[in-house]
Amino acid sequence: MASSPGSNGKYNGKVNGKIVSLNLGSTNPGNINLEVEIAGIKFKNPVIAASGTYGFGREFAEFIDLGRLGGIAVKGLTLKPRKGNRPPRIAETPAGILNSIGLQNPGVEGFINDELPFLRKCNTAIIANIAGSTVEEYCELAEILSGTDVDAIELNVSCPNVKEGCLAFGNTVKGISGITREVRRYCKKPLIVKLTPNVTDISEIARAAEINGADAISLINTITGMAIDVHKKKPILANNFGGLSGPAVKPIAVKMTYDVAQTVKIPVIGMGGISSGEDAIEFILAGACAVMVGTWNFVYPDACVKVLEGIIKYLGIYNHKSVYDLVGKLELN
Amino acid sequence: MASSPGSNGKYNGKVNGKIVSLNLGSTNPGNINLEVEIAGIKFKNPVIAASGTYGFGREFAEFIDLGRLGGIAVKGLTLKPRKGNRPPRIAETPAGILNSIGLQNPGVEGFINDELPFLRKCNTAIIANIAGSTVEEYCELAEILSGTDVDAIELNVSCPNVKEGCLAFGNTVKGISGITREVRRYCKKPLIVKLTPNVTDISEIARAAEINGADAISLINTITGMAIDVHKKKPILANNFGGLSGPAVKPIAVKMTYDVAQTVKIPVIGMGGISSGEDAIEFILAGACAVMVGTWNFVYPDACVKVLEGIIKYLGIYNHKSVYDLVGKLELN
Amino acid sequence: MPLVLKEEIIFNKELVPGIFELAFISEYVSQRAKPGQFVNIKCCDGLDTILRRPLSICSVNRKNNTVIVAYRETGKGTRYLARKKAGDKLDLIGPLGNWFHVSDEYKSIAVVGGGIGVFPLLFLLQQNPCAFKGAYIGFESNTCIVMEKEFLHCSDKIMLATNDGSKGFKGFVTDLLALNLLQEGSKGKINGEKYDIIYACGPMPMMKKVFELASKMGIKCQVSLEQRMGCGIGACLACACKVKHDGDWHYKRVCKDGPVFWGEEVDFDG
Amino acid sequence: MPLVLKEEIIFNKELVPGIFELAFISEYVSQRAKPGQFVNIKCCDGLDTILRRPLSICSVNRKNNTVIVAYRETGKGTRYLARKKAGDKLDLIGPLGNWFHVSDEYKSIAVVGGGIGVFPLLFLLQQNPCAFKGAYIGFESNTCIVMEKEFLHCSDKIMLATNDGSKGFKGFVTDLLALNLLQEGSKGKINGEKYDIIYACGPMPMMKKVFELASKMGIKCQVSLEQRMGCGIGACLACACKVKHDGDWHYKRVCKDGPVFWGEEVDFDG
Ligand SMILES: Cc1cc2nc3c(=O)[nH]c(=O)nc-3n(C[C@H](O)[C@H](O)[C@H](O)COP(=O)(O)OP(=O)(O)OC[C@H]3O[C@@H](n4cnc5c(N)ncnc54)[C@H](O)[C@@H]3O)c2cc1C
Ligand SMILES: Cc1cc2nc3c(=O)[nH]c(=O)nc-3n(C[C@H](O)[C@H](O)[C@H](O)COP(=O)(O)OP(=O)(O)OC[C@H]3O[C@@H](n4cnc5c(N)ncnc54)[C@H](O)[C@@H]3O)c2cc1C
Ligand SMILES: Cc1cc2nc3c(=O)[nH]c(=O)nc-3n(C[C@H](O)[C@H](O)[C@H](O)COP(=O)(O)O)c2cc1C
Ligand SMILES: Cc1cc2nc3c(=O)[nH]c(=O)nc-3n(C[C@H](O)[C@H](O)[C@H](O)COP(=O)(O)O)c2cc1C
Ligand code: FES
Ligand code: FES
Repeated sequence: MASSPGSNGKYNGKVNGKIVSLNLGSTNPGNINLEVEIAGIKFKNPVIAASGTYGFGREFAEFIDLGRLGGIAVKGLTLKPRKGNRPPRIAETPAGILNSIGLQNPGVEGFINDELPFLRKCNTAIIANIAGSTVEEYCELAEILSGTDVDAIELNVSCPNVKEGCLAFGNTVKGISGITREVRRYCKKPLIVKLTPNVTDISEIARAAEINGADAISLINTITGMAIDVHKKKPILANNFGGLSGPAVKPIAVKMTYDVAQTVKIPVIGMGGISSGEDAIEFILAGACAVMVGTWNFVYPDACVKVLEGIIKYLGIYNHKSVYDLVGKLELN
Repeated sequence: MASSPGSNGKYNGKVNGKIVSLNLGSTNPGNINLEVEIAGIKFKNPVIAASGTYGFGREFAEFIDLGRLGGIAVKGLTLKPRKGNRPPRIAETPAGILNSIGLQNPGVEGFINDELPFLRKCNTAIIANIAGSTVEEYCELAEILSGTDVDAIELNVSCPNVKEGCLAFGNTVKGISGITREVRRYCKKPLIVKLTPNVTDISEIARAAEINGADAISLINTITGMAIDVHKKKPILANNFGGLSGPAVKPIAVKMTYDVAQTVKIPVIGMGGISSGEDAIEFILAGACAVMVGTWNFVYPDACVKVLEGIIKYLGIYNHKSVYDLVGKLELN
Repeated sequence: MPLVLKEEIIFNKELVPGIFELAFISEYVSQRAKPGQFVNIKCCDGLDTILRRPLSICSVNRKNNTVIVAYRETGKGTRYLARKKAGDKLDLIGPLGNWFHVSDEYKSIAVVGGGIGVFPLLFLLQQNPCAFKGAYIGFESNTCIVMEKEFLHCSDKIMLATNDGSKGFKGFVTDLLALNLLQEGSKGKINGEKYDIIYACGPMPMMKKVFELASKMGIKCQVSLEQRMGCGIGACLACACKVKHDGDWHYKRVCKDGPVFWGEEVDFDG
Repeated sequence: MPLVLKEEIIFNKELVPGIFELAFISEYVSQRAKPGQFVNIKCCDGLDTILRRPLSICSVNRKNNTVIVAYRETGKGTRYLARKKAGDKLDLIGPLGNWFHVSDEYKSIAVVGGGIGVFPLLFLLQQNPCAFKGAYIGFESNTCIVMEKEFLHCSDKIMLATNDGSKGFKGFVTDLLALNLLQEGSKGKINGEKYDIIYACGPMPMMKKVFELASKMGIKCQVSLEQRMGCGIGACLACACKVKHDGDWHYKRVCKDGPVFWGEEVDFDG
């Protein structure tokens, strides 16, 4: 609990009920190594914006310097542009939200032409999140994106909001094995497979992804849910069902991250309900070497930076020199 | 939206943003039929205390007249008394709680001798919730309880908090089929099978329970989760993992209730995060003919009564004459 | 860079049952806000409501940096808001969204507002220097009328309708508008009310009607839409609204491409 | 029937950094509370914290129905509590739990409290009419000492320890206790301090030590335990504590069977 030398800011607060006061840089105090490596890509720090919650970064660039982020996972891309679902597309639930955006996106070509050049200038890792209705579509997307300078490809095999649904690929060992194996053949970039929590045993799904060529696992995507307007006697979402995210899901996400990290050897990126540095540390202790922040970006557009600052503060307080000092360092009772 | 005749209380509030004022009995206005029938048992109203959150009723009898409840599902019973897990056994999470009580209970004989006589005097339906480590144990429990005057038996095939775990029975079609079929042979009481949400496809599990002899389905039990004390670098629960319940899970529970109600013909009892009459109505619209209230009893010991009053108010406002006017009456968009 | 602001509340008062007027000091917002824009408010700390609530900017005083919003207590978020007191801090982002199109060419404008839809229109009238400003405002009944004085103050003519006829014209504000516009159309310029543009805000059916009337009369028309929002800044695509586009249609974002749209763009039945 | 109470706060003030004293009016609680009992407080409306927080009753005035609790701002719940002001309502259930055993046979009692553990002991001293009352209270340092005056007022002898020696005895309060008890034990009745019972509340290792000392001296000992709670009324079995029972052990409920236990029952390492 010593203060971290080399820092220039100041932290007055409580740790475990005790008041501590220490100096700490508002950004990264010199001697803490925030870098994490996932599938050969170096992320300058472990905080990545979660797919679908950050668009293509532009809107957030008005609030923060995107260069401070470890990376950005862009909105899920499909081969052709998609219009998305009918509104309302969002509903607030206890400590969470349901969404049914329905993968509205400009299509992979639109992304490459209109969005990627801007993103590339931002000095942060870019992860292309892809979704399709057939294995072939996924392969084509991976192939096209392998020809660009995105840093990695994230396979969204778990989007619950589209009828022709990619969910089917994500919730069986067979489905995940097949799609990972096929996409791997076309994907020349590091391949992150993003898992759905809507399964009985997420470890076996993660292992199947690993065996079939995933370079990393990210989890969790949203949990299927529904909210009803009791006065209209109809679901709030025009799509009837949606995906639950936000703080409400955090304990579920932490448990699944732990289970998956116990199972696979490849790096794990954890997410689900993160809204502070301490939340992020939970995932890191559970075995994630990086985290993604989703819903909380809607509440505070500078959420990713705040989470990063919280991580740095924590590392400083406990005198850790690197994120890896914490990865998987949870002690069970 | 007419006021409900025969009532003697008064309701001033908003429906859909409009201010309405109507008279309404604080209990049941005469002409609304609150009774629901599940597997031949008549519940005087659709609000039942959820297993494990109400003990054996005694403590709540200090706060409310238990006779106002539709029923009480008692703490999960095992053949032998169980000591339960090490504390801490509870952790607060965003809009929810994790618990790992570990089925501490006096054993089925202790229940029959020391608790049931009290409960029987309370003028409410009594549901015995049972859990075991083997199919034989479940069968024996069902047989013993069939010789008592409990009103129904609820099969807890989904408790995530015990190592020798009954979870294994609840998360596969094969497991649920086998246990339901066997227990059915010994169970002379209406048999409610309580489902775990920790599965890929809850409908197929529900159908398997129905085919194999369940008289009703209740859902959801808790969702597996974990919360970490980042300062101690340990899980908060001594048992490391626990079951998530409370408002946070409501959208997940409503969706699953809907899915199951769409699938089975037997009655469905919905639960998960209910804290108000309107929450209960969500489940009823989704297809449940009764609801259970769990975690919220901890926050307000009169929660069940408040939920019931909320249901009555709602029925009054919309001029419904019976709970069945609403069961499954959700219109999809 | 726009910021997440914490601004001080000056007052927060109930105008009529369930409708509140809230003033806060914000140099940032007051110096930038244009009529039609909104602020996005975190109504309570913590997790009890997590999403921000969008409220239109109703009035701005650039000299003393006060900003006014007005809102109906609808649900959890606005209920929290209603509890706030002078001196409390307001956690908000804004000004957000686009704004009403104004132009020197518009010599005569009308605003048509229904219920809580009147608020952004007040700001528009206050800021607009054009020659003639007509205000059509409709409420459910006498007891719901708010800001009438303010509208009087900044318009050249005010026409008021209540659904139950308890004050002003009895019926929908669109009926009142229709009466006036059509009268004019058939019998020539009666009241001197010939509008170059009509701005509308209120329930969807109302705005549809206004647009239809305006089209018929060859008057330009802008409407301000509502939709449930996630981020409020254009990133999440939650706030979709259907707009026509090259014979086809697509979804635009109410929060960033709107909330103000040209009537002819909008698919009012979408 | 015990009720969910909404009681009015009289004051809520910070005694030393991070430690607050809160007074509320409650006829129900004040007329029933016994030393050792607690109240269970919903620290905020809504969902930001859902479980109630247990706080020991620190003092009661039966004439004017005021009840005092004192607490350390630890996490989310107590942070909300710390923000409450005079006039605000407190949503609470209580008095809950069992109470310290008192008896005419106890002519001389001692209380041993560490940190926030001192609060229920103050109530005990205030209510207890016995001949001699000794108070051993320990804090981390001078800057954390609270309620010293109150303890002075209702005890016959007060012994204060701070870990850093910034005031009173330097060291743990248990060391101070040991010094006194053992001294007495070897050299006979020195200060007139011979206790019939010792009541302890504070960190588990402290209470263990107190019990060991008391046992050695043949003095009865009660301890007040803490555990994370669900319901606070005995129904959920969350608040388990290990107690010895017929050579075996089982879990009792801190909220209902406790929070006060006889020292010999408790498995201090469980
Ligand atoms: C651009 C814009 C400007 C607005 N300006 C005003 C204004 O000036 N005055 C005013 O009274 N209202 C205005 N509204 C509507 C206002 O945002 C909602 O009434 C408010 O969000 C309701 O929140 P709640 O928590 O009270 O209700 P709840 O029903 O509990 O809210 C639940 C969720 O639904 C959303 N929601 C509910 N109703 C609406 C709605 N009509 N539009 C968008 N989201 C909604 C909420 O934001 C929240 O996310 C505006 C809406 C938009 C989109
Ligand atoms: C019978 C009893 C009497 C108590 N009396 C006092 C008192 O008089 N003054 C005082 O300052 N504190 C007292 N405590 C401890 C107090 O309840 C906790 O400090 C408080 O619950 C912390 O809540 P939080 O939200 O601030 O902390 P958080 O850590 O955010 O709380 C998270 C969860 O853990 C629980 N929790 C955390 N610490 C404790 C703890 N030590 N004991 C029980 N539950 C805990 C909380 O209730 C909550 O459910 C007492 C505890 C018990 C069991
Ligand atoms: C509005 C919204 C849109 C999303 N779109 C995508 C998407 O396109 N692709 C994807 O893989 N995940 C998508 N997600 C899931 C998030 O990336 C993330 O997995 C999930 O929200 C959990 O994290 P959170 O609780 O921090 O939001 C979306 C989530 C939200 C809320
Ligand atoms: C402390 C606790 C103990 C529980 N014990 C049992 C149990 O013994 N048997 C059972 O079937 N369900 C048990 N449950 C699950 C509840 O009955 C219910 O399914 C779940 O909590 C969801 O409802 P809720 O969100 O209203 O609490 C328990 C839940 C809690 C919180
Ligand atoms: S609310 Fe997120 S894009 Fe409009
Ligand atoms: S907290 Fe529920 S039994 Fe003690």
